Amino acid sequence: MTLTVDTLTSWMNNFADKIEVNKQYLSDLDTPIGDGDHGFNMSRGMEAVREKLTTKPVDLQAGFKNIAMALISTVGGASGPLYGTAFLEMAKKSSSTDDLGEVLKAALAGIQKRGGAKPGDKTMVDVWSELVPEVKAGTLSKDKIERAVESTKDMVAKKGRASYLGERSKGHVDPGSESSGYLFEALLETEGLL
Amino acid sequence: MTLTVDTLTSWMNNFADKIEVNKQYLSDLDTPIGDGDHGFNMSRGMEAVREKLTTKPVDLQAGFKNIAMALISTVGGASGPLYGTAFLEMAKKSSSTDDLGEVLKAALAGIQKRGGAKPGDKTMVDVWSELVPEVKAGTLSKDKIERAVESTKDMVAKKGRASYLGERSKGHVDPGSESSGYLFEALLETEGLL
Amino acid sequence: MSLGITIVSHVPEIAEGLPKLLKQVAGDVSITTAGGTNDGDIGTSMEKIMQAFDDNEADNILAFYDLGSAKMNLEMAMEMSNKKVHLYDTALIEGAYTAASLIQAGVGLDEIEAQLKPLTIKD
Amino acid sequence: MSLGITIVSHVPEIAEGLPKLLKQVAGDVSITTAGGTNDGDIGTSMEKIMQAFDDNEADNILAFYDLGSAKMNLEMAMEMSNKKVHLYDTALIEGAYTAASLIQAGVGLDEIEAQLKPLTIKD
Ligand SMILES: Nc1ncnc2c1ncn2[C@@H]1O[C@H](COP(=O)(O)OP(=O)(O)O)[C@@H](O)[C@H]1O
Ligand SMILES: Nc1ncnc2c1ncn2[C@@H]1O[C@H](COP(=O)(O)OP(=O)(O)O)[C@@H](O)[C@H]1O
Ligand SMILES: [Mg+2]
Ligand SMILES: [Mg+2]
Ligand SMILES: [Mg+2]
Ligand SMILES: [Mg+2]
Repeated sequence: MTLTVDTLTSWMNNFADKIEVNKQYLSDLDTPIGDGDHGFNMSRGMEAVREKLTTKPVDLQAGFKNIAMALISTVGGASGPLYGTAFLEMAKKSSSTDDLGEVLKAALAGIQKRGGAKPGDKTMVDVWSELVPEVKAGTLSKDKIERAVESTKDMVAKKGRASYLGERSKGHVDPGSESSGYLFEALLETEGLL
Repeated sequence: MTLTVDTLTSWMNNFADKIEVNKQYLSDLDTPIGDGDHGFNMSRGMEAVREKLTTKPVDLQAGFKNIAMALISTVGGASGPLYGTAFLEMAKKSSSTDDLGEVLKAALAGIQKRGGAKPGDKTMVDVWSELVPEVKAGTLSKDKIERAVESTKDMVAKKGRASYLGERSKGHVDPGSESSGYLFEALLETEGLL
Repeated sequence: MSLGITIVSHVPEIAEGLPKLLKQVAGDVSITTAGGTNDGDIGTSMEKIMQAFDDNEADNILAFYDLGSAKMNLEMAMEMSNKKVHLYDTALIEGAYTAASLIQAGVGLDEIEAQLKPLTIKD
Repeated sequence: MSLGITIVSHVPEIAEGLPKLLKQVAGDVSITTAGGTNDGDIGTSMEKIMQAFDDNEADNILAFYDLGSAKMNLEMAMEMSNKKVHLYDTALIEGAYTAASLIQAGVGLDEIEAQLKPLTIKD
């Protein structure tokens, strides 16, 4: 369970692959309850991250910060400042610890500070708040990730574009929760990270 | 006291002259409590009216209607639909009476319907509501017109752009009240109309 | 009953730009606009508004405006038009965005109006 | 203390057009804008917002935005900027117009904020 520049880079490249493969699906999820661009936004962002990481960062903090800046500059939608803030907070936290659970906890706090969403608001916060404790406890699993993402389906959106639809936002998985699910899957799959 | 196509035309040409001479002054009044265009708006409108009336209207109703349409198409600002509605209502009323007081009463009702302003809101309604009864009573005078216009100076605007300034709208004469004052002055000066 | 949107702004650029925001979430909703005076200056035009009503493919139009004098021209146009037009005193951008999202989702007029109510800020 | 305005919109045209409405009543107020993403698409850009703060001649900036994700980029930019920025959850056009009118008339920040309060419609 060691967070290093190398494991971080593998994690991000795996995440970028998943985004690339699923970008149409993510945008399709965003169509009935949003503006249909989440996959394209994330793909643009993660390609920039991948490109950035071809130059090896000097340390973990620099790595997280470069990822954050790449996302902030290129994503365009709400997920840009949200993921961007998550990685900025991870950068800050990684100066004092390499405990992944602690670092992810800081990321979640950053997402909540940035977007003001609480668990149950049908946003990526639902996935993060469910899964960060699992990482800390060493109990993260593919099944738990899937359930966390699926749980957003029956929620009524209180934040983001989907919130304009009120009750009509029910019955659709939240796209940002799905992409966050990929981030946790990629983490689970990254050799030597957990 | 007869309202005819000829007296209407003289009245309007006199009004257009006054607007032309005072257009800079009217726009200056509109500068501290508005967007500084009232004189230019009214001048554009009254030039279109003057032009329209070079072709003699078939009857009084057609005359009023032509004036209304010229103002609606060319003024651009709030005063366009307001004066436009006033003249449209005068057109309607003139089919059943040639009593100027009755016709002006219908105009005032139209302005109030269109803009929703009440007396005291620091709009042209203050001048119209003060002076229409004077016309009806045959007691209109230059002095009364001046006082009606001046009365808007200490009012706090409740309608129109000046209302955004709240208390700060005090201390300035309302530009639409000033232009309405010219309309009543022109009426007073029109030979054979009162 | 089909629902469409008409935007009335004093500024031609706002009237042209706002539909781009709405179309992102409401690709199938008919959105027409009237921006600026007949000369293209800052202001509104009853004729342009009538044209925007006519050009709208819907039989029921939800209309939104920026400043009070736009409302006056809107109401004149409504009196002269045969279309059924519903006028809202909401924030222009935010009200139109809300309405567009809901129309696209197939929500009915009553429910849309309930959602627009908290966005009402003019009179 | 000088007061200026920064407009943040998802749509470049709205960001370009709105100042024309404000300048009519606030010719002396510094108004800067950030519209669209870095690529000029629909969205917002933290970099463009930082630039709009920098370009503003005032030392206190009143900032207005259209949709929630613009607010997130605004808040990030505020954290990274040295300028004193006040962010309002009001209707974009109507709030900015009100603020512009009042700044031009020499009204102070407290009084402006009191007048903006009833126009608050987001969170
Ligand atoms: N206020 C918020 N707090 C947390 N997450 C949010 C918030 N607003 C939006 N999101 C997340 O962002 C996702 C949408 O991202 P994206 O489509 O890229 O942005 P946009 O909505 O600007 O097009 C949503 O599915 C949701 O998970
Ligand atoms: N709601 C209203 N009811 C009555 N009169 C109004 C209203 N709004 C504005 N006015 C009048 O219109 C005048 C401003 O006209 P003008 O400057 O031509 O229009 P704009 O404000 O659109 O630039 C004001 O001085 C006032 O007399
Ligand atoms: Mg989206
Ligand atoms: Mg988007
Ligand atoms: Mg004016
Ligand atoms: Mg004007």
